[in-house]
Amino acid sequence: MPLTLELKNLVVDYGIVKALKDVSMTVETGSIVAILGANGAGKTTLIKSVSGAVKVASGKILLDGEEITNSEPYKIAEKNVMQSPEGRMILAGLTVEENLLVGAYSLKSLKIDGQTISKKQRTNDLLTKVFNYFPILKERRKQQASTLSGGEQQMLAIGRALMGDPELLLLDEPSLGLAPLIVKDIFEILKQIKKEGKTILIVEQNAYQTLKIADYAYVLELGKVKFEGKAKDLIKDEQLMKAYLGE
Amino acid sequence: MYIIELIINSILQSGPLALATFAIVLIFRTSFTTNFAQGMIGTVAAFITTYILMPSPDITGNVPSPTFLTYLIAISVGIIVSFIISMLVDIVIFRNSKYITPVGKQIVTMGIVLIITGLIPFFFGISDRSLPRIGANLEGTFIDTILLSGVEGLRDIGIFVKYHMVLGFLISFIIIGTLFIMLKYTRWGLGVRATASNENVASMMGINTRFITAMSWAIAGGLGALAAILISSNKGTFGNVTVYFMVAIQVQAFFAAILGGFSTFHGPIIGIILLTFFKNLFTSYLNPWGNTVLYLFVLLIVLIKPLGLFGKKIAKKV
Amino acid sequence: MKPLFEKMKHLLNQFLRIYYTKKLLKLNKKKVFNENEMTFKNHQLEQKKERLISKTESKELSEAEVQTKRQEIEIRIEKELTEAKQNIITKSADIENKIIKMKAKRDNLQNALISKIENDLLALKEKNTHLEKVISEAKKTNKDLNQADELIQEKEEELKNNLRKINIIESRKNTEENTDIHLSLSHLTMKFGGLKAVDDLSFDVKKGEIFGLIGPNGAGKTTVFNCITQFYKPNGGDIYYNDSNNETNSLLDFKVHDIINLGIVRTFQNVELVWELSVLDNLLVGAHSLYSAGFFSQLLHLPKIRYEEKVLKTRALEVLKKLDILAYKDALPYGLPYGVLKKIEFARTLMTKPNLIILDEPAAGLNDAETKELAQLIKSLRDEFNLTIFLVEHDMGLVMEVCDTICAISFGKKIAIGSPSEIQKHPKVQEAYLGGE
Amino acid sequence: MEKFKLHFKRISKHPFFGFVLFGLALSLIPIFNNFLPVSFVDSAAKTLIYFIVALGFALLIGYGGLASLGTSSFIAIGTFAIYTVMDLLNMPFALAILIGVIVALMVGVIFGFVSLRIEGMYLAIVTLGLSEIMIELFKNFDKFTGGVSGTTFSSFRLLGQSLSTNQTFFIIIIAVVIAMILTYNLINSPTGRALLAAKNSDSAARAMGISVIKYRLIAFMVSTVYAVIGGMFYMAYIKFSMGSTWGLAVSLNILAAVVVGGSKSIWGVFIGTFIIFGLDLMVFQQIPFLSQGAFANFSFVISGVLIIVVVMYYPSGLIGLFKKMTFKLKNKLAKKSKGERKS
Repeated sequence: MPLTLELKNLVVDYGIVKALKDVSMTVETGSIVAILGANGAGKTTLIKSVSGAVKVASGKILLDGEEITNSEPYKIAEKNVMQSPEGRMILAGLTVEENLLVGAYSLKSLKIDGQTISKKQRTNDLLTKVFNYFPILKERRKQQASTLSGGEQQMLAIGRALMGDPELLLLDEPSLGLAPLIVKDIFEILKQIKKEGKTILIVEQNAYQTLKIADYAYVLELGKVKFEGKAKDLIKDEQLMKAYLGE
Repeated sequence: MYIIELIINSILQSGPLALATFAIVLIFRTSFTTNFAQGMIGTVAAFITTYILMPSPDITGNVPSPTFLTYLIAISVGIIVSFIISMLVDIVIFRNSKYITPVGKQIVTMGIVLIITGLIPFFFGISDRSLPRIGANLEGTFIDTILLSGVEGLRDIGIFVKYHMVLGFLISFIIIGTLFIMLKYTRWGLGVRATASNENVASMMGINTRFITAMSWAIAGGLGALAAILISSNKGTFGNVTVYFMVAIQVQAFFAAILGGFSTFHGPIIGIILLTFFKNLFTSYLNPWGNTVLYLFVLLIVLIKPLGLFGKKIAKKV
Repeated sequence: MKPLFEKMKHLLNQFLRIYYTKKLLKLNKKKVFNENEMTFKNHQLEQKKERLISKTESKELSEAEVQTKRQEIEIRIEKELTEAKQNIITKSADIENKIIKMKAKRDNLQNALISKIENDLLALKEKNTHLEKVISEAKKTNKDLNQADELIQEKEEELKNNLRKINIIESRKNTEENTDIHLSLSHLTMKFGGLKAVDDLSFDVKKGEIFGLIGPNGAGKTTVFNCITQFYKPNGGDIYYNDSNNETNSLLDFKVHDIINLGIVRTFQNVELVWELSVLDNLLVGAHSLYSAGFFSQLLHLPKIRYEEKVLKTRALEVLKKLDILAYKDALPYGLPYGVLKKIEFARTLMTKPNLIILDEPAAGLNDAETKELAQLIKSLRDEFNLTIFLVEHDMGLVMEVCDTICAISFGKKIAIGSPSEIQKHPKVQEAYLGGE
Repeated sequence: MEKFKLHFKRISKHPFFGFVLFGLALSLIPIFNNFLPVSFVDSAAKTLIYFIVALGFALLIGYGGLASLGTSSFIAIGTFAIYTVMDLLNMPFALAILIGVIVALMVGVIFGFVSLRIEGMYLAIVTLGLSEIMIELFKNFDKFTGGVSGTTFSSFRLLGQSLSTNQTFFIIIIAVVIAMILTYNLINSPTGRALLAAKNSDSAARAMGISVIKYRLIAFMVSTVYAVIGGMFYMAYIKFSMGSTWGLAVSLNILAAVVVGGSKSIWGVFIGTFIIFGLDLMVFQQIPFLSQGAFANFSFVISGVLIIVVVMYYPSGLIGLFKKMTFKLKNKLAKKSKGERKS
């Protein structure tokens, strides 16, 4: 079942810096929501607080009305929320295939129409799916993940998140360090994932391309929501351009 | 011939030591610290085992052979107690201290060494205790026949090995083999390796890293216990279980881990085999400088290869 | 046998050359210390004068007597000051002499190195003409054969590599000749496993300018930064630097902790201060390389270390005052406002009177007002201390405002370099940032 | 008189004033001891000797952020060095110090350099190995160490004079005061700051021109020299040393003393040494029930528990806790007096 995510008055404190100051937002089921903003705006902190990797000082995070604020990251992952973290963070000592299997760690067997699909079956299906999306990973499946190039590592990180069969996919800068052509491919894949009825929360620097596939977007500045609105409207906004390139 | 005998005996001898080494690496990889209490927790297990086997120490030095079943029970109880103690260290101490550094963790394990040192005489008395050799009561069983024929076969070609050493090696070999297979092919193993590589990402991917870490401590405790029991029973002399008998073993295990490199699981195991071989070689020719030369030799290697013989450098961003 | 001997000799020369260079840098540091000493003496005697005058004023004397006493004191102080100055000047002259001697020693080796480089250059060039010939011949004769294609590719690859080597050597010469260049990156390459974080990057930073390095996240900016400060040893290319004596050094010859002796200091993205020490002591950590008192002097608290502490404390107070954070001098940094922490880190870099300051995202975590203040501060410090500033930054507002030259990179490669307005209009930069069509 | 008062006030503010006063107070122990039924001088002397060792160790762990398990080996080197030089070779004390320090520095450099080059955490492992080697060597070089049965020291001579127990005690007090002063100098010098900087952030320290390994090695060397000198005074006072007593437990107790008291404060280290060694020697060891049999190592348990509790909850040691408490108390009193004035 697809998930709705709600953030209410989120505050995150990093000791000396306040990374998020009273942020509220809603991510509707089956939509792509983009979070834009310059560096240091708190985008990554926001996504990390949803996945439980960062502890929230005050405020609430609700997943389908159920509070998940400050839950353990693995418990959030078990609720079908998967993340592709910033900077790829591939597991260096493991092979490509093992990295993907780590993504499938919390999968459980599934009952559909009285038929049980075993965990193994699901893992294999998802593996085929991910290899379909990213054929290069299939070629390199036995290779050490650290020997991959930057773009391949990014694909691995996204593929790994997809291996958890997420209903809510959290993507932190998926286009980071990727050649434009590959970025295009990745955004195509995101569209497909959305078609399957899944929800995506995406943090990006690559504003235009993101807004083109997103339904709704928030722009953060110094830990606060500066604008929000439909992606279609924002794409024409000149202020956005300024935010990125300075006066 | 002599050198072959030395090699074979060194490999046999390094079996139980490999258990201790593996335990150290397991904890280093999942908790990024070195557990100095490993040996002491193992010592507790050895004491418990002797206590179950012989409630009162035999002063004459005649160690009565227990039955196979009592031996098995005694060992199991010892291992389980160590398993629990070690797990509690992680759950009770490390999980409840927020800003603990790797050196802080080291210091805590040193504190545990002190506590156990103080408590052992309280529970087990002040005199040294003894563990009989394992396998002394296997006579007539299937394993016994195979082992005996093996040992005798080697003797026939002029290589002398000891029966109980072979048994100790086999037990260690089976356990380490199982652990390697588990690490490579089971869900738990994947969890451990993912946690060892990057704990944050592992937990994001749905791995309960706290459970993995606690289990690693527990398993390390159990391995240390088995190592202590096997090593003391291999000695076979009266009073082979003393408060500090595992310290030297632990030093060997640590140096093996440094020699092989902490970044892999197999490196330290090869390290302990090499170390045992050279230790036997040096101590028979260079006494009393044997150990000194050996450890200086390891340091020299580490000076040239700081990450150990099999260590891999993982470039990280500042 | 002979080439091996040559190689050994070259290595030995290399080692000695670096050793002497490091000694030279240490002597330079002493010069910096002497400058501080001067300020300290002034400051100390000023205080003494005031003390003496207030003492005479407290005594009940007539106006005229006070006046004469005052003059006496002034003359005395003046005398002491000239004495101190003379003292310091002799010391500086002494250092200057040592520098000249050390330089003579080093230059012999330097010349050997340069002649070797020249030889290498010639050999490379010769090889290239040869390669070109081979390639063109292969192209002519074996047009259709696959094998020849491979050969050509292989040779062309070699040619490219050689050209790069030639470029690197020539950029060294270029840096030597153009003393207005402060820092020159030449074909810098850095790989992490399969990941090319910096890919064949070259640019020059001129003396006295504020140079900005920009690029989207993951473009390799921080890696460039870490290569300059030697936290990473690059896989290829070289980095040249003209120090305050206009001597060209390859930064790759130095270790991380030697870099500050060349006059290069950096800041950190997440403010890395020593939280257990007061602000003033943190500044003294920044001045660590200026101390010359040995271990026993410190252990026994001998006059030498006491004097050095006094001199550098005066310097620290001066810097704190300049940055308007003198009020925090005895506070522990933990818990101070973020803007103040950034300033403390800035102040720490100024302790050694550096020539080049490298700032790693100075505006990260600052609000608009603080960022504006920072921009002013960077400019004024550049003018006042005659600095070159190299900064890596995400806040485009700040970059556009303060920088004279900006280099934009993406995937570790240079995509544009120029003035702020040029960069702003550059289509490739817009694409990299906004991901336009 | 007024002038004298002012002068005294200035002197009393000097950091060394406390140390000297402390030394004077300690020298009263032998005098008061005449009125007591049991002698505390021996216990006090031992505690003070361990205090010297602990001061060196505090620099290593509090400022360098490094742990070592070789402390007891270096104490042992000290005891045997003084025995060899003064008893066997009949040479003066100064030479014993020189030789002991040189031996310690040589051993320390080899083991310290290699382990610190890899990572700070390795120091504990490598020094544990060192202590194992040393115990074996002490056993085998019975000419200098007395082998398994240990060796006795005939008499401690200074400037050709043989000193009595009480005289030796005063010498130890002087050594303690000097050690405190030197430690104070060092932790307030560029070296102390460089160590803290490296402990806080390795990369920031290196960017400031601090050679991290150099300073860590210095900290380790200082701790070894303090241990060796402590060992010499141990031999001078106790007059007996046996290789096998200098094992892991002693090193761990020194560590406990420093960690428990507060590794960044000289007074903290003293409090720690007093709790771990002083109380045990002066109180527990005097009670037969606690000093024999199953309870003989009873104090180890206390040390161990204290280490864990302090690491978990009071990272700055008991001295930090005291400071916090007095601070709170002062605040409370201040508030109270304010309140009174208001009413």
